[in-house]
Amino acid sequence: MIEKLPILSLLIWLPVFGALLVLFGPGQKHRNISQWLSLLIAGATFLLSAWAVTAFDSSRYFLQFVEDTPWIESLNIRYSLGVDGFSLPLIVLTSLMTLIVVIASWNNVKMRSSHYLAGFLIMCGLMNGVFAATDSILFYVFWEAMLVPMFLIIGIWGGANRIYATLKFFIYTFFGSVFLLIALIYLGRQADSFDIFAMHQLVLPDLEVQKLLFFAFLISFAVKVPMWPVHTWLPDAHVEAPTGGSVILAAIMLKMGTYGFVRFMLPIVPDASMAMADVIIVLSLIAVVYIGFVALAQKDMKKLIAYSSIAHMGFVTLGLFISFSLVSGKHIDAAIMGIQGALVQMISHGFISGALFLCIGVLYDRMHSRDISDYGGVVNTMPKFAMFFMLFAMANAGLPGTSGFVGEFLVIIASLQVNFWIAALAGTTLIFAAAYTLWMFKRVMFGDVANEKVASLQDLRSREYIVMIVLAVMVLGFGFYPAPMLELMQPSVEHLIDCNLVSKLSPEGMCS
Amino acid sequence: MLNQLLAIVLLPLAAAIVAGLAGNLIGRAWSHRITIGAVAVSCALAINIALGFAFGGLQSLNVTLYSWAQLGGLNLQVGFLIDPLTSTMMAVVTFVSLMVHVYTIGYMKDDPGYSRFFSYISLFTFAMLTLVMSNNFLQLFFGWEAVGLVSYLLIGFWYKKETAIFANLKAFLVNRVGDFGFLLGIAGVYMIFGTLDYAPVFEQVAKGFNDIQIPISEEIAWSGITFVCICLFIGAMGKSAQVPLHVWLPDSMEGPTPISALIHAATMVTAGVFMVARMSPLFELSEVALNVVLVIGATTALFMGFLGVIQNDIKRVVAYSTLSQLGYMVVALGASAYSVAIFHLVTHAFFKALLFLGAGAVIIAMHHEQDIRKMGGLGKMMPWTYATCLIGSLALIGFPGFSGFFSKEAIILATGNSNLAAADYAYFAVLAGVFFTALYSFRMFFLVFHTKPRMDEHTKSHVKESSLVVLIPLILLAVPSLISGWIIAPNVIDGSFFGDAIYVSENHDVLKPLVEPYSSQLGLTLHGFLTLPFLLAMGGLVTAFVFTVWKPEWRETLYNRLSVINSVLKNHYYFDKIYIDYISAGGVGLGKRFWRWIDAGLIDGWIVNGSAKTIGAISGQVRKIQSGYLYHYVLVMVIGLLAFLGWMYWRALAG
Amino acid sequence: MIGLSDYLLLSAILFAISVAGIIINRKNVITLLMCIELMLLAVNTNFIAFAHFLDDIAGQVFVFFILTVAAAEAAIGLAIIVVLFRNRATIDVEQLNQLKG
Amino acid sequence: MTDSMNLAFITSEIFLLVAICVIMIVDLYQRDKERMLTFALTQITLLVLFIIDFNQLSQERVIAFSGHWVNDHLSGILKLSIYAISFIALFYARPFISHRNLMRGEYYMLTLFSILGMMVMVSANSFLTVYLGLELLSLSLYALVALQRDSKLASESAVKYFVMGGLASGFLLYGISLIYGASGSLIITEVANHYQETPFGLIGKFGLVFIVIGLAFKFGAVPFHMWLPDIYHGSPSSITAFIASVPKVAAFGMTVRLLVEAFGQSVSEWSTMLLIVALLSVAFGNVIAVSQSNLKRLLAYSAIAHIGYFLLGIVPGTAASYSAAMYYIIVYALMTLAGFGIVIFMSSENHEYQKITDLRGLGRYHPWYGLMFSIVMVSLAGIPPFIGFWPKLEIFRHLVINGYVLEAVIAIAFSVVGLFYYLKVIKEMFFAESADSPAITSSRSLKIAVSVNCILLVIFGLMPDNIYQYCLQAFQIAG
Repeated sequence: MIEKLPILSLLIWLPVFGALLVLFGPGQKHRNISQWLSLLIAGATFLLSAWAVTAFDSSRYFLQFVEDTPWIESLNIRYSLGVDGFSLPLIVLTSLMTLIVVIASWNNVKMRSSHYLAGFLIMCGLMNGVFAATDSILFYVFWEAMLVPMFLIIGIWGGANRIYATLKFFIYTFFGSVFLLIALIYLGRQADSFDIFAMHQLVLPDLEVQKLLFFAFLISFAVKVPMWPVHTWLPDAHVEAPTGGSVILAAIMLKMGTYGFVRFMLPIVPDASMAMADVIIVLSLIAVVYIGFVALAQKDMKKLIAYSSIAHMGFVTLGLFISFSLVSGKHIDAAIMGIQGALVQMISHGFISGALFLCIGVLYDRMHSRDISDYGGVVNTMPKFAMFFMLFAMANAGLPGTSGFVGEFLVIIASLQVNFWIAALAGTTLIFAAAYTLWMFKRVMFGDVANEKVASLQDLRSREYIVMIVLAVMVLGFGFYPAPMLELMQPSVEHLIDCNLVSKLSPEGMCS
Repeated sequence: MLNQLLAIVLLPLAAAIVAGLAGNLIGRAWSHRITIGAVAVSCALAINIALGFAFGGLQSLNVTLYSWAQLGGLNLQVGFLIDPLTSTMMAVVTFVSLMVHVYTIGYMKDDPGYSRFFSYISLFTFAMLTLVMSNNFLQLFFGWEAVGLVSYLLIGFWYKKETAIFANLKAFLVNRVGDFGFLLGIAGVYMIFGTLDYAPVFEQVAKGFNDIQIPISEEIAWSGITFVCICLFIGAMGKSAQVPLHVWLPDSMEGPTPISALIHAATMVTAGVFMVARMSPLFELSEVALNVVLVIGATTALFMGFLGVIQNDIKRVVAYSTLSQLGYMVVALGASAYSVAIFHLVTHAFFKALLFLGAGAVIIAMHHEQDIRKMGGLGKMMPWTYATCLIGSLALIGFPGFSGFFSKEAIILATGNSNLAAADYAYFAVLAGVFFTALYSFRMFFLVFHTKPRMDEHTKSHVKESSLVVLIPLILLAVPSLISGWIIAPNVIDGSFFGDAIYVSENHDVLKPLVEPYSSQLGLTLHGFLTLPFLLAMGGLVTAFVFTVWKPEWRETLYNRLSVINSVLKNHYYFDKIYIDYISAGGVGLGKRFWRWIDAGLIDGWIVNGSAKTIGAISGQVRKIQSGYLYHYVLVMVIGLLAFLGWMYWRALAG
Repeated sequence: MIGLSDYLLLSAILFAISVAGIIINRKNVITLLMCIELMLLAVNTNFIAFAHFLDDIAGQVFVFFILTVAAAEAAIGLAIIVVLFRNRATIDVEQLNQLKG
Repeated sequence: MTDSMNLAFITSEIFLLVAICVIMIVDLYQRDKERMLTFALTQITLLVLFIIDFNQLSQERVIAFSGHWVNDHLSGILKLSIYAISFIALFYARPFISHRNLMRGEYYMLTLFSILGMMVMVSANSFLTVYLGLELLSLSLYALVALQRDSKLASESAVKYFVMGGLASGFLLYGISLIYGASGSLIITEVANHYQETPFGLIGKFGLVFIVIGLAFKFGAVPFHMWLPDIYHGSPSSITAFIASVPKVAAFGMTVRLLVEAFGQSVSEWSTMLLIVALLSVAFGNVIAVSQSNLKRLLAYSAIAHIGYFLLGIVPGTAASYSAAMYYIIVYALMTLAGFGIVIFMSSENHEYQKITDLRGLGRYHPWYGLMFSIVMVSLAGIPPFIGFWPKLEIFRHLVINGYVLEAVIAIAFSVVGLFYYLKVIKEMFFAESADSPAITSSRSLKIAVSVNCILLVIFGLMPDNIYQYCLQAFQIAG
């Protein structure tokens, strides 16, 4: 019977309608009710997604749990959902992180907590929608709609400079996505259908047209990733957002950009992407090196982690775009390596950056400061917390045995097959990531107790424990045994390489 | 067999987890019982395996535990490769680790982080074992970084000490620089051989393969194998603290002494040496790489020896001697006398651990006073420590008959036989090194144990021989420092022990001439009294005696004579200054500028907020058109009207 | 013989005058009303001229409608001006700039 | 032409006229200050009209009264939307006017008269009928604006509206006269036929210019927009809400009649003018709105911008694009009605809170209405899944399809500017700290009306198809 369930629709609408329940239900007055309610909903969503993984047939590349009903006949827009190896892990990640955020903000958000939780539940649904949608306009609808709750979350529960940050966030990303809309309209016209996979089959004989589409995609997705030089919204948004906001932002929203690359850019305009691959590679390397330097100079913990996120996302774009020259050089294994590395990096960065923002949140709840200089010797008063923080810091530095290592390792190894300098510059992340993360860790955690505020710190509470342990298990688990995740993605990656990276300039050589 | 191996690796890990997470529950006593028990078991098993290889004719085996990742045709696995080389390392690691565990009971007696410490060193044992037992580069890299992590944790064990937490960050970062090269090396291996497992790689090497060119720029292209070897060796330079990546090792002495003995003398720092020996088939293919190895090793061996002479902190003296000895091992590698390098690694593990633990014992006795100028005359007060340290020092300077003698002699001879370009320089370096080794080690020895006591009365009255848990490890380490050479030497030199675990190409076989003399240890020992190295060592010893015991006041005059050299040495050749003041500070400064100018200034200030401001300004101006006067409104309308009429008229005329 | 174009020219001139009147006059709103009436007259001239030269009746009928509507418009206009005067005690066009920006 | 005089074709108009007279008389004999009965009758009239026209919707296109009158899907659907939107608008108006002694019969009379005018406009098939409908609408609107006798602003805006409106209808008439002269007929279909055979002469071209300008004025497109902000700002909010929403729909009908049906064969003659006007409106409207602090003025400038987008829909000159434009204008009317609903909502008994800063703390103290109003703003900004997005999508789609890609990009880029000031409003409602709760209306009916209106925006946003289907039918396109 459970096989009959429209699992993806449930993953989208259960949290959304649940959120309405939290918003206008009994919870409005009594915090406890709303908290338990949202915990229930988030938990159910996560279980659903977990079940979806078990039911997912990872031996096939094509879409599963497909739902397809007409939505807007007059525009030929369909409500069509489906997941493959690319999107399913991200959906699970989304549901899990939402659950974690709900737990982490337990009794933690004093002001209007029911609205806060509802906001995150709505986000969860919409983000699942982004990953599940296989109709491009449906995708766009979720993609845009998702901005609104985040806008409100940052704006209402954010820090001192929140209004500037949240306006910047919204307008920056909106500016990016309007070009996406034009591109989708054009493609929809060409394909007589807004179905993404129909677009994959499209023959685009004119390279110039492909390049225009490429740039339209690039602007919208690069802002989300974010890639240098359109990254400047991220540090502000992260710094001002409440803990939960930063977590979702870093863990999932950034992934949408790279997901867009995989879902739209690579398959639809492969020739333009190939022609432009060098540009993206250079931008990615700038993200690694330049942002590495910038992160070193940060005095604000959240800003530092935000910048490190940019650097780590650089590996995703790098891994995706080296695949072209590898495929043309017949290094198929290396190409798979690069793309797999990029995908793993997306997931693991979700866990790690989320965990780090939660750690900073733990400190912020107690000290109400994000300045590194206000801290020092926290390990003396919070040894258990220090253990987790150390683990995640090391994961951020890409230590083997943590999930942070897997993606970077694969991408670097693949990139040497392309060019020595790409590998060398990408490899500097070993030094940079360790430098900025551990230097921050040293200044915050080690040393003698800096001031009496630090001296009075309390160690982790039980709910914080739960969150930390879950994330630690994820980080270590995928560090020591990434094979399952890779197997989940393998068929889709191979299909991407076999069919979608082939030239779309002429009909021959296209396969379905 | 596999179960034994798993037990060897996982028992320490389990113990570490228990002691680390449940340390407060089970209490101090249980945390050290558990960890020691675990390490003892794995030590016994490891030695058993080693003996099996030595005498039982055990066959080397290569097992896969599980598949870490499957990428297209590439299968990244986790597994064990057990052969004589591995088993040697396993035995040494577990044995020294066990000694240190026991010793720690006494040394850390009243430290609040007692069980945490035990958890760390057990964890280290686990990491080191995964490193040496690995059968593929991935796992090797894992162990490589894991030991780095533990060393980071342990150097910063006293996290309140500003110097300690500076030292551990420094250690980690310098190691990361090495790992950067190491990772590129691994990538290169994949590029050439298309796999990351040892077996197929060595297979291809054995039956010949086509080397690829790695293009660096339009015209330059490097031979793939040389690239790989050099990159891997960069990693080794980081771990084994070779110049110029040696700067972290002296600072790492901020950690507790047992750590210095275990990690920064006996095991972790020798990982690089082990790795190169393990990769001998690759290195044999690249003369260039071997020359690089020789030069780096020789430089380290000699110049770090100089620094040993002027140190006054007892642990730093030993640390610099460690650096110098590592240099010796690397020289041996460069001369493709890999087995000798491992041989010296083993003996050095024993006597250097011994020296460190002895130094630790002294430090406890002196109430954590580490300055040798404030010691002296301890010989009578702590005879056991005195005896064991003497054995250690003699082994260190390679006094004939002691374990160090056999290994070091072999290194010197091998280097002499080598016909690589850099061999002569290396040969000179190692010879000169012998003199300085003797000099600094006995300078320390005399200043600590002989000469008149210089500590204050209070301390003096309390100095007494250390407790049993401290002494037993000293003695147990002293024994192999004495005799291990006699046992191991012949089978190592004639290659019967390592067998095909180490590959040496014909034209690099520098050990063949040594086989004959090494066949009789006694003869070699007696002959050892007549060789140049022995004279040099004695010279060093005598010099030390003169400047410490006989005429201490000469030291001052000498310092003043050599003030220039002295200042250079005092600043450790300015390495730290360059790294800290220029490179790292410069990096942070650069980051600040990037951030201020490009991120905040250009992108945010001008482009993002700038455009917003511009629109706001335009809007503020344009709204003034809406003056509120009817006739202006009408005027605008009429202008629009006329414009359109004119346009229409023009079009009508045009077409 | 006066041709169609002359009538058109005339109405164009009338039209221009009325528009100019609206723009130039800064004082009295009543004048604006008159200008609008004038504009309608210009239109009427057009219609009648065309109707005559096309000899088609519809144009002339249209003119009647315009005249009627103009009357109604004038009535409402004057009423509005009365309201304005009651509120502001002035009907100067220059004073009407409270709403702007 | 036998059924040419068949009154059946103007049932609804006749009914409305009768109803107006009845209501007028009934109103005379009312003591009730709240004019409950008048209100009820008015709304019932609208409902009845809705039913009548809904039943006639299916019938074929007929031209009656010797070609001066046409009934087709377009007129039917436009009328229906006019009734519906006016219905909501009157609900908004009620509490507002009752506090400002505007609660008089005239209010409803004039509203109904203007509705009658609009009905005539949308089903006019000759320049004469268009003109009559337009004047009937305009005159009643002038009067409505001036209805608040004791308000300086209202009277000023009335005068401005009157003068500019008169001027504009003068332009329109002048154009009509020229076209009449050039084509020799007042009947739109005949004009169309005439221009099918013979090309445009200079007189015809000039006439076209005047007509386009007259229409542009009605919509308030740059540079003929100057009246719009002042009128929206000055007139009583309830009337602004009416003026801003319903006549736009009627004006669309008029545009179709005048441009599409009369000059449909020669799109190229006028589409360029519309394109220029449209892009100017998009640019100016959005940019100037950024620096507005008064909510009504802000909505006025946003109206200019939206008109720009709407006109971009007419530019391509294909039936599909017209239906997109129609979709846009109807949806826009619904949204802007909700927008001014906010202003009415925020105005208490004696005082009107029009500054954006007056909204402070709304999200804090009245989260539900905060949510509702942010829905309105986001919908106006065109963020999916709210309804404002779909017509935009359609407009841009048709631009791209017909090769106006660059124009589409420019327009959409300015919509980013637009986003900024809509978000500014949300910012005031939710983010800005405020000590005390802002004053909001006490009337339940208004609260319900606002909520319903806003929820409609969401529902139609999730199910945009049904409205759009009607718009497609209006131009005989199968959905």
